[in-house]
Amino acid sequence: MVAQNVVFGVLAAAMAVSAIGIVRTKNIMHAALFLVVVQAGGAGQFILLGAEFVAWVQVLVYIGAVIVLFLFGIMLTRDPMTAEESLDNDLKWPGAAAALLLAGLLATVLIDAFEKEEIELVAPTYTRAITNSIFRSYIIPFEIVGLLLLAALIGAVVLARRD
Amino acid sequence: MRLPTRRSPAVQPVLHGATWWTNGGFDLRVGVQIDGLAVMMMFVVTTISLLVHVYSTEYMRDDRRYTHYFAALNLFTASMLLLVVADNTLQLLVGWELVGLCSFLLIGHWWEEKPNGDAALKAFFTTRTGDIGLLTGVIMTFFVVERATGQGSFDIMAVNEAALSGKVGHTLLMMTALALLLAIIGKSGQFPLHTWLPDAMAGPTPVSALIHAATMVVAGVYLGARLYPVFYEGLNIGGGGINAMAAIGGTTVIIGAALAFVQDDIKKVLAYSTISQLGYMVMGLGVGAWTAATFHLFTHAFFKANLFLGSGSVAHSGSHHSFDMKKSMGGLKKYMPQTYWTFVIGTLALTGFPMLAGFFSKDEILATAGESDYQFFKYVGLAGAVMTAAYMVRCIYLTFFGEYRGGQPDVHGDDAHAVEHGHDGPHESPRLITGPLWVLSGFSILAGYLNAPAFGIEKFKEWFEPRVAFPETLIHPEFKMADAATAVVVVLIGYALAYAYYWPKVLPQNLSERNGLARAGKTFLVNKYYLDHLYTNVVVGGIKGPVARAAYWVNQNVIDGVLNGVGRGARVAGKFTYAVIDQKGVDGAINGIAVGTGEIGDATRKLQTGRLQFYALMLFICVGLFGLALWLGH
Amino acid sequence: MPNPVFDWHALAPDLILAGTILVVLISDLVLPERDAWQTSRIASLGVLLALVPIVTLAVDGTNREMFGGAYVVDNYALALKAFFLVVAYLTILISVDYIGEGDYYQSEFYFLLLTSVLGMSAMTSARDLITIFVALETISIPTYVLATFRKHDRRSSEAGIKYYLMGVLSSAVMLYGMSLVFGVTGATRLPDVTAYVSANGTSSLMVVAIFMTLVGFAFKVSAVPFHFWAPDTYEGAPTPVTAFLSVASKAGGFVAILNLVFFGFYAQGTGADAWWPALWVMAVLSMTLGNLSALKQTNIVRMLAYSSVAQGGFLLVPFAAAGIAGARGDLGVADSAFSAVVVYLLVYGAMNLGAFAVVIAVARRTESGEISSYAGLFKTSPTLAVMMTGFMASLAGIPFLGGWYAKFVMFRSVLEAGTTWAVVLAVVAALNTVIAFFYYAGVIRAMWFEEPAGDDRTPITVPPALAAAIGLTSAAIVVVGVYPQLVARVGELATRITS
Amino acid sequence: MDWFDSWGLTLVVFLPVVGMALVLLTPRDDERSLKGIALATTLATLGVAVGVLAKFDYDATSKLQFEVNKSWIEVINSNYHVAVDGISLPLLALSAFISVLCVVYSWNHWPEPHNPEGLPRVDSPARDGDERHVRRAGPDPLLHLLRDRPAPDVLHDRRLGGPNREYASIKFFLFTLFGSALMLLGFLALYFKVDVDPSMAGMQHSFDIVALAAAGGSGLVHGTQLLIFGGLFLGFAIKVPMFPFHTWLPDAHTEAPTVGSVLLAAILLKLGTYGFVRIALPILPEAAKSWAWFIGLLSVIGIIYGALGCLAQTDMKRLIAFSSVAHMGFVMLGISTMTDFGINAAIFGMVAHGLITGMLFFVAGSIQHNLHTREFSRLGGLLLQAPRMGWILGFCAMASLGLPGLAGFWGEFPAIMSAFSPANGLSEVTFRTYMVIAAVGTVLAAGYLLWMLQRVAFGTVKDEFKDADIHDVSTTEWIAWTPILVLIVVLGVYPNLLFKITDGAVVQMTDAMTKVIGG
Amino acid sequence: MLLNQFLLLGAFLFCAGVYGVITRRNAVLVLMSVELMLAAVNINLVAFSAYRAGDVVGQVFALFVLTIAAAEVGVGLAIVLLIYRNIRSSDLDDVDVLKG
Repeated sequence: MVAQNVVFGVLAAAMAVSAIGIVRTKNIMHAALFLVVVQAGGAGQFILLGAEFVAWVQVLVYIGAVIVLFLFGIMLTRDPMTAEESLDNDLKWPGAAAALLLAGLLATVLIDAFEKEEIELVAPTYTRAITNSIFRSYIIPFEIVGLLLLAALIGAVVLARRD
Repeated sequence: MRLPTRRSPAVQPVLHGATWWTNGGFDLRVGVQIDGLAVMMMFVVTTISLLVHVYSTEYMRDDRRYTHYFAALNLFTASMLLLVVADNTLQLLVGWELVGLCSFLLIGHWWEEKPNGDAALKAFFTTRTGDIGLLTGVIMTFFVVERATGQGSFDIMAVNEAALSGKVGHTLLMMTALALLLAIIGKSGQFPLHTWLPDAMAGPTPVSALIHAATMVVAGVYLGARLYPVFYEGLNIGGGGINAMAAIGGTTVIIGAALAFVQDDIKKVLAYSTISQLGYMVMGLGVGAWTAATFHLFTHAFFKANLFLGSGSVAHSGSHHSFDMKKSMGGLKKYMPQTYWTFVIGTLALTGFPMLAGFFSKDEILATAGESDYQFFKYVGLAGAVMTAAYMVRCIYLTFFGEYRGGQPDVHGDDAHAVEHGHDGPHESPRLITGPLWVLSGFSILAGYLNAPAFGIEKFKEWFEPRVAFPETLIHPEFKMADAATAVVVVLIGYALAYAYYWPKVLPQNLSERNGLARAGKTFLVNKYYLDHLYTNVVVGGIKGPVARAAYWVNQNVIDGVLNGVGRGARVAGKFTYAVIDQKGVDGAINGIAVGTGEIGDATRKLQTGRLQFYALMLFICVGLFGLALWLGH
Repeated sequence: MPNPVFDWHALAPDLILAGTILVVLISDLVLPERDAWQTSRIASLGVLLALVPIVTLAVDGTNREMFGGAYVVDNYALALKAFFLVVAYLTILISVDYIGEGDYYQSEFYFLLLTSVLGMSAMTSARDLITIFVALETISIPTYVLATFRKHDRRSSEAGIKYYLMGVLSSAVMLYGMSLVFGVTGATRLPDVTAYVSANGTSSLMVVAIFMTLVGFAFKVSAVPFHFWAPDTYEGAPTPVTAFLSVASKAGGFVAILNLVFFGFYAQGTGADAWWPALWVMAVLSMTLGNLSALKQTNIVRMLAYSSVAQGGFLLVPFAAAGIAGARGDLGVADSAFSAVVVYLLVYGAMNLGAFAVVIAVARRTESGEISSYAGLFKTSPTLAVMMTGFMASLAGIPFLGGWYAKFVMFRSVLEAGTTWAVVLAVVAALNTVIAFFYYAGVIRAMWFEEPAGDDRTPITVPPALAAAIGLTSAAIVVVGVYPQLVARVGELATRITS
Repeated sequence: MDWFDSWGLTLVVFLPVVGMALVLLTPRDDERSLKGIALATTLATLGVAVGVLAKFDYDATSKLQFEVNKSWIEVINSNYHVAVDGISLPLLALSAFISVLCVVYSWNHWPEPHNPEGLPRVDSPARDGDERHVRRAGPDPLLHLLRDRPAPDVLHDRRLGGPNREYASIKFFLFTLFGSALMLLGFLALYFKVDVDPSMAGMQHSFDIVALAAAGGSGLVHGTQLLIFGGLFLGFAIKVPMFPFHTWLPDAHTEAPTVGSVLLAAILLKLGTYGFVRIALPILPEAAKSWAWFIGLLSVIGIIYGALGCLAQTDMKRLIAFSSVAHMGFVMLGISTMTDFGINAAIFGMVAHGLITGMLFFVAGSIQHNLHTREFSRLGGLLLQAPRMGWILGFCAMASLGLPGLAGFWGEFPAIMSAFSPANGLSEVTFRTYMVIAAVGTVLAAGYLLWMLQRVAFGTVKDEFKDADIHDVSTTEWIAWTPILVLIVVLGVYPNLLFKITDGAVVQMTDAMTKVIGG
Repeated sequence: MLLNQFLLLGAFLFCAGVYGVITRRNAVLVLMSVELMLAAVNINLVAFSAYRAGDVVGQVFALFVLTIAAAEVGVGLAIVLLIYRNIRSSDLDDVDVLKG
C-alpha cells in the first residue's frame, strides 16, 4: 500500500505541476508537452486503480492522437512571423477566483462525503468485463458513438478543408 | 303659552305614488304628497311665477335668447313644483337639484360676459356644496326609517313618523338634521354659504324675483319645514336655549342686514335683504316657530318679489339698465310714480310696518322666540328689524329721492331694447310691468291677514300646518300688544335713523327750527351734539362705517374668499395632484417601471460582452455560486 | 451477464434514421455535384419513413424496455421521437433553399443535421447517464459544425467557437457531476439512481453532483446564467441552423432534463429538494433576463434568441413546480409538470420554427435581420405578415394560437404546487408573459403599421419548401390553439411518472 | 327551446367577428363598402341584441337565460358557456347599441390620413365583439382570459391618434397586460384550488363561473383566497381603472380617435367593474369582504383624485378621461359595499357612465373636428358658433355631474347610499367616512364639469376662430346622438327600467354571498 | 489508498482546467485546458470504479468520455483553424463581433 501511495504521490505531483504548466506556461509547445505528462500520469493512475484497459486507451487516444492533433493545431494557427504575445488575457484574477471557488467547493463536499473511505483494490479489471459491459449494456451508445465519430470526422473535414 | 296642537281629522295629505325604482328587492316610490304646506308653496310658486312671466314678456322683450329664457323659467317652475309636491326625500332632492340647474342657467343667461358665467358657476357650486349635506341627509333619512320600522324608506311621512317615534337613536337623528341643515345653509343662502346669492343678481331681474327671492332660495326653509320632526328631534329644538339651526338663522339675519347697508347696487341690497329674511325663517324654524317661519316664507315671497320687480322696473325704464343707485338713480319718484308707490308698499311690508304682511309674519317669529326659551333670538330679530328698516329707507332714498343721477345709458348688456329707447329720459314702465307690481303690492298688504292673531285669525295655521307626523308641542303664541308695540317702535327707530341721515336737507332745517324755538344754545349744542353723535358716530361711523364695511370686507375677502379660495384651492390642488402626484408620482412610478425595465434590459445586454472567456468565467462563477448556495442550503 | 435482447421494433425509428444518415452520406459520393440538393429529399424521406414505426409502436402501445431499463421506448419517448423527426423534417424544408442557394456542403449539412436528430431520438429513450451523455454529445457535436457552416463568414465562425466552447465546458461540468453521481450511487441507470436516492436521500455531495449534471443541460436549453452563447451563436449561425438550435437542440436538452429529473433525481419526491431551488432560480432568471434583453434588440434573430432564452425559462417552471411540490410529498404535480413540459415543447417547436421560417423567407429579399426591415411587410407580402403575426402572437401566448395552451399548462403545474415559492414563480412568469408581449408586438407593429422602407413593393417570393414549412407550422399552432385537446392527449400519453 | 334561445347569444358574439372578416377582405379605399359592411354588421348585432331583450324573461332576471353550455376543451374542463341574466343584459344591450352609433357617427368622420378623429373601423366590430363576449354572463372566466387581448386596443390606438400615441399605447399595453397576467394567474388558481360541485361542472375543477360562484371559495384557506383575489383585483382594477392604476386612461383617451374614446369609455372600462361583480365577488366572497375596505378606499381616493385631476387639465378630452376615474370610483364604491344596493347602483353607474361619457367624447370629437383643438385656452363661445352642440355639451355635463333626473344620478346616489350601511362585517365607520368623501366628490364633479362648460361653451369666440367655418350638429351626428340623449333622460326619469332588470340577479348574488360571509 | 486522494487530484485538475479556460487567450490552449477538465472526470470515474469494487461501468463511462473528448477536440481544432483562416488570429479576444 505504501508503494502504491508513493507512486500515486509522484504521479499526482507530476500531473499537478504539469496542469499548472498548461495553464501558466508562456510557450504553447510546452503546454502541449505538459498535457502529455498529465495524460500519461492519468494513465498511470488508471493502472494504479486496476483499470488497465482504460489506461492503454488513454495512452493511445491521447498521447497517440489528441496530442498530435493539438500540435497540428498549434502549428496551423500560429503565424510564425508575429512575435509571441502574452498568452493570458486580463481575466486572471477573476479566473483564479472562480477556480478557487470551485476547488474549495469540490474539496469540501468531497472530503465531507468520503472522508477516509479506502479503495480496496481487487484484481485488475479484465478487459473482457469491459467489453461485456459495452456490448451488452451499452451497445446502443456504442453504436451511436460510432456514428458520432464519423460525424465529427466529416464535420472537422468540412470545416478544415480549404475550398 | 303652550297650546296643544289641534287635531283636525279633516285635512289629511293627499298621497299618490308609483314605483320609481327597485333596489335590494323592494320598491322605492315616486309620488306626490299634497298637504297644507305643499298647497301653500304651490300657491306661492305658481302665483309669483305667473306674475314674473307676465312681467318678463315686457322686461325681456327682444332679448337675444328670449325662448331660452322662458324655457328655463318654465323648467324652473316645474322643478320647483316637483320639489314641493315630493312625497319622499329623494324626489325632493331631484327637484332641489333641478331648481339649482335652472338657477344656474338663468343666472348665466347672458353667459357671453364672463362675470355672469362665473356667478352662475359660483351659485351652482356653492349650493352644491350644501348639497353634500342634502345627499348624505337624504341617505340618512332612509336609514332613520329603517331603524324605526326595519324597512328603509325615503317617504317623508314615514321619515317624520320615524323621527317622532322615539325608536331612532339620537345620534343618527342629529347627524341627519345637521346634514340637512347644511343643505339649507347652501340653498337658502345662510351664513356662511350666502355669498353666492348677491352674485346671482347677475341674472335677469325677474329671475332674481322669482328664484332668488320668492321660491328657490326658500327651498331650504321648505325642507326644514317639511322634515321638521327630524330637526325638532335631532336638534332638540323643544329644549330651548340655543341650537345650530337658530344660531345659523340668527347670525344670517344680522350679517345679511349689515351687508345690505353698504351696497350701491339696488339688487344687491335686496339680495342681502333676502339673505337676512331667510335668516329669519331659518331662525324661526330653529326656535320652534314652524308656523311663523312658513308664514314669513309666504309673505316674504310677495313683498320681496315686489321689490325685485320694482328694482327691475327702475332699471328698465328709469336708469338705463343700470342697477347702481348712486350713479344712475335718484329722484325717480316723479318719473315713475307707480313703481315708486309699489316699491314703498313692498318696503313697508318688508320692514314690518304695522298691518302689512311683514308685520304679522315677522312679529310672530319674534313672539314665538320670546314665548319659548329663545329670548336671545328675539333680540336678534329686533336688531335685524331696525337694520332692515334703515337700509330699506336708504335704498328708497337713493333710488327715488334726490337728484336724478342717470347719465348716458350704461351698457349693462341687459337687453337689446336698451338701444331702442334708452336715450329717452326716465319714464314710467309699461303696464305689463306695473301690473304685476300692483298685484304683488296687494299681496304684500293682504297676505298677512291669513294669520293675524291680533284679529283672531289663524287661518294659516289651520290650513297649512300638518296634522300628522308633526311635533305636538309646538308653540303658537298669542298676540301681545306689548310685543307688537316694541316691534313697531323698533321699526320706526330704524326709519328715523335712516331718514335723518339720508335727508340731509331736512336735518339742518330741523336743527335750525330747534335753534329758533329753544334759543338755548346749550341744549341745542347738546342736542346737536347728541344728534351728531348719534347720526355720525353711531349710524354712520358705527353701522355704515367700520362695522358694515368691516363686515363687507370680511364677507368679500374672508367668507367669499374662502369660498372662492376653495374653488381656487381645488384647482390648485388639482394642478398639484395632477402635475406632481399624478404625472410625477403615480405615472412616474409606472413610467419608472417601464424605464427601469428597459434599463435592466440594457444592463443585461452589457453583460453580453461578446467575450467568449467572459462567458466562461460567468459560467464557472455561477456553477460555483449555485453549488455553494445549494451546499449551504442543504 | 445475459446477452442483450434487441427489440427491433422499438429500435426501428432510430435504425431507420441511422440508415438514412448513411444513405445521405453515401449519396454524396454517388450523386454529381449539381444534384447534391437531392440529398435533402433523401433526408426528408428518411425522416418521414422513420415516423412509420413510431406510428406502429404507438398503436401497439406497450412500453418497451431494454438493457435493464437503460433504453426505453414508451409513449413519452415515442411522442418526442415523432416531435424530433417532424422538427427535422421542417428544418430540412426551411434549409433546402437556404443551403442550396448558398455555397454550402449540402449532403454534409443534412448528414450532420440527421446525426444530431439521431442523438435527440436516442435521448428520448435514454434512461442511463452514459446514454444520456452520448446522446447529448451526438446532439451537440454536429451542431457545433453546423453553426460554423458559413465558412467564410467570421460571424459564423465566431458563433461556432462560442457555441462549441461553452458546450464543451458545460459538458465537462456535467461529466464531472455525472462522475460524482456515479460515485455516490454506484449506478448509471436512472432507475437505480432513483432507487438509491429513495433509500438514502441526497447528501450534500449528491446535491452538488446533481446540480453539476444539470448544468450541461442548462447550457443546452440556454438557461440563464448558462445562456451567454445563445444570442451570439443564434445571430452568427446560418438561420436554419439557428432555428434548429432554438427548437430541436433546446428540446433535446429539455428531454434530457425530463429524463434525469423525473426518472432519476425525483425519486418520489425524496430527491426534489436537491434540484428544485437551482431550477427555480434558473427559471426566474431565464424568463426575466431573457425577456428584458429581448426588449432591447433590433435584430430579429437576436430578439428571437433572447425570446428563446425566456421561453426556456417558462419551460423550466414546471420542473421547479414539480420539485417544490414533490419535496412536500405532493406527487401529483409531477404528472402535470411532466406533461406541461412535453406540451410546451411541442407547441414551442411549431411556433418558433415557423417564426424562423418567416425570418428566412424575409431575409431572402431584405438580406437583413433588422426588425426595421419588417416595416410594411403587410403591404408587400400580406400572407407572410399574417403568418408572422400568428407566430409572434402565439409566442406571446395570445389565445387561440397554440402558445396560450402551452402557457396554460405551465401555469397549471405551478399553481397546483401552490406554495409560496410556487406562487412567486407563477407571478414572475405572469409578469414576464407581459413583458414578452412588447417585443413580439413590436414586430407585429412594424409589419402592419409602418411604411415599407424600399421602393420594391412586389411580394416576396417564397420557395415551395419554405412555404410548406410555414404552412405546416402555422396550421399546427392554429389547430393546437383552437383544439388543444390534441396536444393535451399527447401530453397525457407521455405521462407516467407517478405510476 | 327554439333556435333563438340557443343561438341568440352566439350570434351576438360572433356577428361582429364576421363583420371584421368582411371588412378585412374589403379593399381599403372602398370607403362605401367598408362603411356599409360595418353598419350592416353592427345593425344586425343590434337586431339580435334587441331580440334577446325582447325574449328575455323579465320576471326571472336572476336566472341565466339563453344559456348555452357546450364542452369545449375537455382536458381542462372548459366549456363554451354563455348566458345572460339581469346583471349582464344591460351591458349586452349597451355594447350593441353604442357600436351602431359609433359607426353612424363615423359616417362623416371618416379617417383621412392624419385626421385623428376618424374611426378605425377595421377594429371596431371585432373589438366590441370581444367585449360583448365577456359581457354575457357567460360564465366562463377562461373565455375572458382567452379574449382578453389588449393588443387590438393598442393597435387601435396606434393607428390613428395624437402625437404621443406610441407612449400611450405602451402605457396602456403595459398596464392592461400586467393586470391581465395576474388575473389569469388568479383564474388558474381558482381552477386548481376551488372544489366545485362535480354535478354542476362535470369535474372537480372548473372554470365555470356559475359553478365557482356556487362553490363560493370552498376548499380555499383564507390566505389563498386573499392572494387570488389580489390577482383578480389587479386585473380588474387596472381595467376599471381605479386609482392608482388609472394613469393609462387619460393618455389612451387623449391619443385615441373619437370613436376609440367612445368605445373605450362606454364599453371597455366596464370590463373591470363587470369583472368584480360577475367574477371576483361571487366567487371569492370572503376575500372580497377582507378586501372591501381597501377597494372602497381606493374608490373614494379615485373620486377625489379624479376630480382634482380634472381641474388641472387644459385639454378637453383629457378632462373627460379623468372624470372617468372619478365616476368609476363611484361604481367601485358601490361594489365594495357588497350590498345589493351598491351593486345595483354600480351596474346602473356603468351603463350611465357609458352613455354620458361616451356622449361627452362624441361632442369633444366633433369640437375637435371643427376647430382642430381641444385646448381650453383656445375654446370658448361654442354656444354662439354652434348652439345645439353647446347645449348638448351642457346637457352631458349636467348628466355627468350627477344631476338628478338624468341617468348619471342613479349610478351615484345609491352607490353613496349603500356606503352608509355596507354588508355585514364591514366597518360602518369606515364606509360612512367613504360616503361623506364621495358626497364631497359630487361637488367637485360639479366644479370641473361646469368649469369645462364655461370654458368651452360660454364666453365669446376666440379671435382665431372668429371666421372659422363651424358646423353645428350634422344629420349623422343627430342620428348617432339622439338615441343616447334620449336614453340619458329616460333612464334618469324612470330608473326602474334598469333597476328592475338588475335587481333580481343582484339580490340573488348578494344573498349567496351573505350565506358565505355570514349574515 | 484513500478514495479522496484521487478525487482531490481530479478536483485540482478540473479547477486548473477552469482557470486555463478562462485566462488563456490562445484557442488551442483553451482546448488543452478543457482536456484537463475531462481528464479529471476520467480520474473520478475510474477511481469510483475501483472504489465500487471494480464496477466496470465507471471504466466504460471513462472510455466513452475519452472517445467523445477526442471527437470534440477534433471538431474544436477545426473550428479554431477556420477562425484563424477568417481573422488571421487564434486569439479568443479577437472573437467578439457578436455581442449585446
